[in-house]
Amino acid sequence: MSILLSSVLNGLSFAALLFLIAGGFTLLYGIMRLLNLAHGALYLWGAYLAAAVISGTGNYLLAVLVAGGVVGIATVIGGVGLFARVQGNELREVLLTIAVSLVLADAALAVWGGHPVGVQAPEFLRGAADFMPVAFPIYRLFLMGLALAVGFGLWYLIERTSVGALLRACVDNRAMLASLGVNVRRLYWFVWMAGGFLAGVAGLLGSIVFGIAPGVDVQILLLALVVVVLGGLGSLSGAALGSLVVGLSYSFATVYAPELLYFIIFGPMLILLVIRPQGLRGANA
Amino acid sequence: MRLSVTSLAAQYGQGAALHDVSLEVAEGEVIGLIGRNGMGKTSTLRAVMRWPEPTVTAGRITVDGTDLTRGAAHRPARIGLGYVPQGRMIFGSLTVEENLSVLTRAFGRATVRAGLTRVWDLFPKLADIRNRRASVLSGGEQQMLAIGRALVGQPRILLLDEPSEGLAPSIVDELTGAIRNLANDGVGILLAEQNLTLAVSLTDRLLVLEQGRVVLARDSSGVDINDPTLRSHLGV
Amino acid sequence: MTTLMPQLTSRWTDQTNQNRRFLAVVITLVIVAVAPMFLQQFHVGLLTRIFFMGLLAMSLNVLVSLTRVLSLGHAGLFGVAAYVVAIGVTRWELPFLTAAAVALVVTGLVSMLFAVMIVRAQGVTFVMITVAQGMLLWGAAERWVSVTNGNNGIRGVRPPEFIQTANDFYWAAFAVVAVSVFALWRLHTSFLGTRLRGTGDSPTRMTSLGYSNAWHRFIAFTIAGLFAGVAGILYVGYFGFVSPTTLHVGNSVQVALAVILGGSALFLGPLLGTAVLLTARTWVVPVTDRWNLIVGALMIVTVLFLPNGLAGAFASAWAKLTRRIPRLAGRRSPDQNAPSAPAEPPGSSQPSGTPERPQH
Amino acid sequence: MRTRRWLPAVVGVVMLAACAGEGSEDGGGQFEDDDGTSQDDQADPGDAGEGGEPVRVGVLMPFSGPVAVSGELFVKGWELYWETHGTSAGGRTVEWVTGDTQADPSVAVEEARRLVEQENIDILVGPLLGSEGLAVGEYTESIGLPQVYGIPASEEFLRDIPDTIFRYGITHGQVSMPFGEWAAEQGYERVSTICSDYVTGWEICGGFINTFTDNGGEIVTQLWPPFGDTADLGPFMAQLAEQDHDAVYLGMPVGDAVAFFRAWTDFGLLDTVPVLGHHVTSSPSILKAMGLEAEGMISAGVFTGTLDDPVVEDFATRFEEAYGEPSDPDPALAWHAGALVRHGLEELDGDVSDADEFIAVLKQAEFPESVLGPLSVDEHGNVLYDVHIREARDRGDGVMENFVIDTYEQSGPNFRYDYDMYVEQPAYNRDYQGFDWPENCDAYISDCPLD
Repeated sequence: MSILLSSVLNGLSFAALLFLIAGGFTLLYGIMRLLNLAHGALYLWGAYLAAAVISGTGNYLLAVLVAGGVVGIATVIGGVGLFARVQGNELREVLLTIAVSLVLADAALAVWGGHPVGVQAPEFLRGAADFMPVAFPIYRLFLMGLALAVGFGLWYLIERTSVGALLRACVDNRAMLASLGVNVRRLYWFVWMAGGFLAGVAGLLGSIVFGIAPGVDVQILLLALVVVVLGGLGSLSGAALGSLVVGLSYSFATVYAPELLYFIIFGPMLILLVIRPQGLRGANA
Repeated sequence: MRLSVTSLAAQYGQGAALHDVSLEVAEGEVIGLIGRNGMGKTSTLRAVMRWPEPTVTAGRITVDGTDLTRGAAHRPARIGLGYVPQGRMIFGSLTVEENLSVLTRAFGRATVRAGLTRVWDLFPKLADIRNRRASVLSGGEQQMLAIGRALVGQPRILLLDEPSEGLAPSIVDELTGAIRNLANDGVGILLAEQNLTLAVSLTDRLLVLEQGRVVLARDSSGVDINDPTLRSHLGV
Repeated sequence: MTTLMPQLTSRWTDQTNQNRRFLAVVITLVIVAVAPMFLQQFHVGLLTRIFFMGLLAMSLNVLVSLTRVLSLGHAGLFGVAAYVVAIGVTRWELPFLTAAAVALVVTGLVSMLFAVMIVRAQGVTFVMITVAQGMLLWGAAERWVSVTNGNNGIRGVRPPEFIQTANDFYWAAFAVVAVSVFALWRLHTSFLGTRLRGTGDSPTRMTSLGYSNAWHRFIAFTIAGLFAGVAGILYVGYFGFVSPTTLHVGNSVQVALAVILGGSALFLGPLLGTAVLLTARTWVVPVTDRWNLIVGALMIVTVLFLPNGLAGAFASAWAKLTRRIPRLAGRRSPDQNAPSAPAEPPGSSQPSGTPERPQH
Repeated sequence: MRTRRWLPAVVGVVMLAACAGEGSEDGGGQFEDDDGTSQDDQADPGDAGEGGEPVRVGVLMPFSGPVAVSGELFVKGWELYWETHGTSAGGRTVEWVTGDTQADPSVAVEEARRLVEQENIDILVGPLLGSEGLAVGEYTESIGLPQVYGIPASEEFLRDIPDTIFRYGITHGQVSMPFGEWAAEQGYERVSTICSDYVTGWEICGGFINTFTDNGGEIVTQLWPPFGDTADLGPFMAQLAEQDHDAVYLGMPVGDAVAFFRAWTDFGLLDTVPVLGHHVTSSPSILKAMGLEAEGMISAGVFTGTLDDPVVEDFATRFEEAYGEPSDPDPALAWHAGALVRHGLEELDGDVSDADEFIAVLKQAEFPESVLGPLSVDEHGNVLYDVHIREARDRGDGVMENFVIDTYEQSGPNFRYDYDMYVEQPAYNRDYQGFDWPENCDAYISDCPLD
């Protein structure tokens, strides 16, 4: 019984982390229609920056600001400087993001070295929650709460605010929106910034669970891709659903079908994509 | 305020769309741009509105001497041009009101509030369905919304691309009335239209586009809609 | 992007030009065939690798340039062939060529299976399905230890008896790749190639003409997989072993980079891209550890500024040169590699007159 | 599209020009060091003119990709060795050139070929991973190049190793088998294992289980998280928390070990049972990433900078002075590779033309005092090591190090088992972990714990 409960909890907390990791990715795809394959590299840089700030100052808030801010600004620069030039050409966009991720990952290796780095949660989130029937880390509970908050926040931003209306209008028809007098470029800066910020902060959040090592970027990218593609590209609720599917199936497979772990992430995704290319929550393409 | 287009040439990718288009629209004037499909009406309007395509390869677009040929895509609207595109292109995932209020960031709260009042006055029907998603509106309602949206920024010149397309005659009449009212209010109008009768009845002056060139220019008052040259240009 | 128009322009039907082109091909073939006699062993090996990795890139380009989709799982099919040969030779003790035949059949079947999965997919979804396919194959190579020997891979694969030296292998690889490239060329210029291009460029038009896009995508994917299999057989023959990294998505990415670097629009562009990448690597790696950074930067430049890749850049540079010095070009034109008239810059064969509708 | 006509020619010409351009150079003559430091600076001026062509050594390691740090550490140790001892050996100057495997076996082979054919190396040192080693070994054997391979190697090498390789490193089982016996003798009866689900993890776990169960220990459960840094370890922690065991045996390398320890701490399991580790889970850089909670982790390994041995102390001090980080097994292995190359050259008076001879010399070499402790070679060419059981502690300045608490002297890859019978068993894999082998004492050559 307790193994069942802990499987559910683990699945949910992993799902929460996946959702947080995929947030920036799905935002950029949802608004910009950009399949950002450099997402993992942005995550990696966020993770390293945050770890450096934490080991230097111990200030987690500062780490969030630095990781999110630097990665966000870098994303804006990259977005405006590079992607604006190939926007609309899917193939070139994809290749450009791959190229950027190669550069970023190798630069990270050059700058930060290849030693593994461990990041601890802030003091008040360390250790296990003793009020639970099973041992469960406080940090993972925090992740679940945070994922709910971020999910709700993004939903509110997009569906209920004027910025959100602008973003939705931009998705509907960006040329039309510009013809009405809206500075779409500035809107893009905002989206780049937000997507980069989320990726950078995800680096901090994820590294507390996974640690940081070269190569994490590719694995994070694959996880984000699976989650987002399962759910339906660009759909926030899809990303949430995709996270839940991957998180729970991974958690249960670990316990009940461990020999399938290598296939548990990509197998279902493949089957789903074949049956329903638009993902669980995606609109018909 | 006067919009001047001089010897405009533009292309989609490698394919030329406009070769030599010149026209002028001033406040209070209604200019008709007529021609068959694919002759460059929509391309002209898009080029003026600085759409990503077609790309302008030659010529100048100015408003009162301000060059609009290059620069950011939102400048024409900020300077006072309103655009009602072919096919309406309303934002389907936004409500009716959001379709209008989305321009708050571009024009400021006060302007948009005034704009809203004006749109509700012009199209009372829209006021009743202001919280409905735009994607579920009827064709006529969508067209009203598209015109209303273009008016929010208080444009001095309005570019209309086939507003009557696909609409029932009664609704066309309603729209024609609205457009006439706008013209009477002093808004300059550039109307791209295939419907010759409608164009003649609305406009002061007609320009005929063929293969991306202006081939004929006449005052509407003198136009006989059965004129064989005109009809041959329009393919009717 | 430029495509090689299969309906040859009237100039191409010109007999002299045909002959010149034939001569150019023959001379190139002869030069490449005798090359190992004058090269160091390392360069013979390098060229051999360029042959089969270039063939892999060209097989991927069937998808990129014709059906306009990018596969990031292509190294998976390449790896399947390599694994089947390795298992055939080391476990079942088949002769290499028999194992190679089996490998082609298996790769073909796997390609068809995968092709069925992608027929409906577009753009990003297509990319993702191929990623998943590649990752599953990689997972199988890692985890199905009783068959694949897991992470250690399978070693001890000997090429057939008649291949004794590196030069022998070079010639064998050259022959196989030349035949494959010729076959791919025939595909590109055939009516089938035109139809495949149609599914990429204007699927709706294909449908209205009564062709099935799904069927053509299936064919394109299968053909691409088969030629990847040929490359995989050469790979395992050359290296003598195969391990899971061979079919990892990272490897697929490298292949895609070669295609784009060389230029997918020109038939031999991917081969050129592979040649540049593999050669540059042997120069760069001794100097710096930052090879990936350099490749990435190179790719960024290519994607941003050279839409037709290096081959395209060479083409337009050549066009400029010949335009500027027409007489020089004229003098050299009887020779094999100088056109008598300026070459058209890439991009000039865009279908004209049909304005694309802006994206909504 | 006239451009097509010249394209085959251009491709061909580019390919040939690319090669020919380099072909005219003789790789050997104009060698400049690849690591940014000039060879001349490193060569002891007194030895420089000591006659003959220099001996060229290829150091083949990953310098890019996920395991680049191991390659960098290795080169640091290698350079430090020659800086310390001078670059002359057996009457010849030693030069080296590096090759980057990118952790990909086929790239490793290609780089080996480049080093041989372009850089004219006489000896190859490396590479890192088991899969790379197996692939490169095929090649070096085919051309008769001596290869000195020292990184913890696949057990597959015990069963099939080319004659041209001197494998001076350990196998994972060589370290984990003594540890299994030690754990049982310490009174651990019920242990759960968690090892990465690939060849390294299988071998780390297999060795431990083989001897631990021989000595009456019981494996409660075996968990196999996928190898890779983003596997969620939460469900595994939940399962470990459920078990009634008195220790957890950890065999997840480097970054995965850090993630394990983070999860282990966060799930509140730190104070429940001890974690027993392996050297891949407990080098100082990993301990640093794990944080102070890793204090007290017991692990088995052959190198630790804290060993009470003047040679090791000397190396550890030099390394830390030179690079500002605690010494690590990778540079120690590189340092010893240097010592081996020097030994071979001196024994053969600098003549390395015969690979078999060179390897034979190394296989006879005894190092009573090496940076890796006293080393001897058994009749199968495997190096016997002192295997240490160590405990992780703060060494006093905030740096975590491993301190030896027990030692198994001169232990080989077959530990107490009969060599032939041991290698008749499959290499450890997920299905074969040595649970039921051996059934009786026939397979033991000493101290059989079975009745």
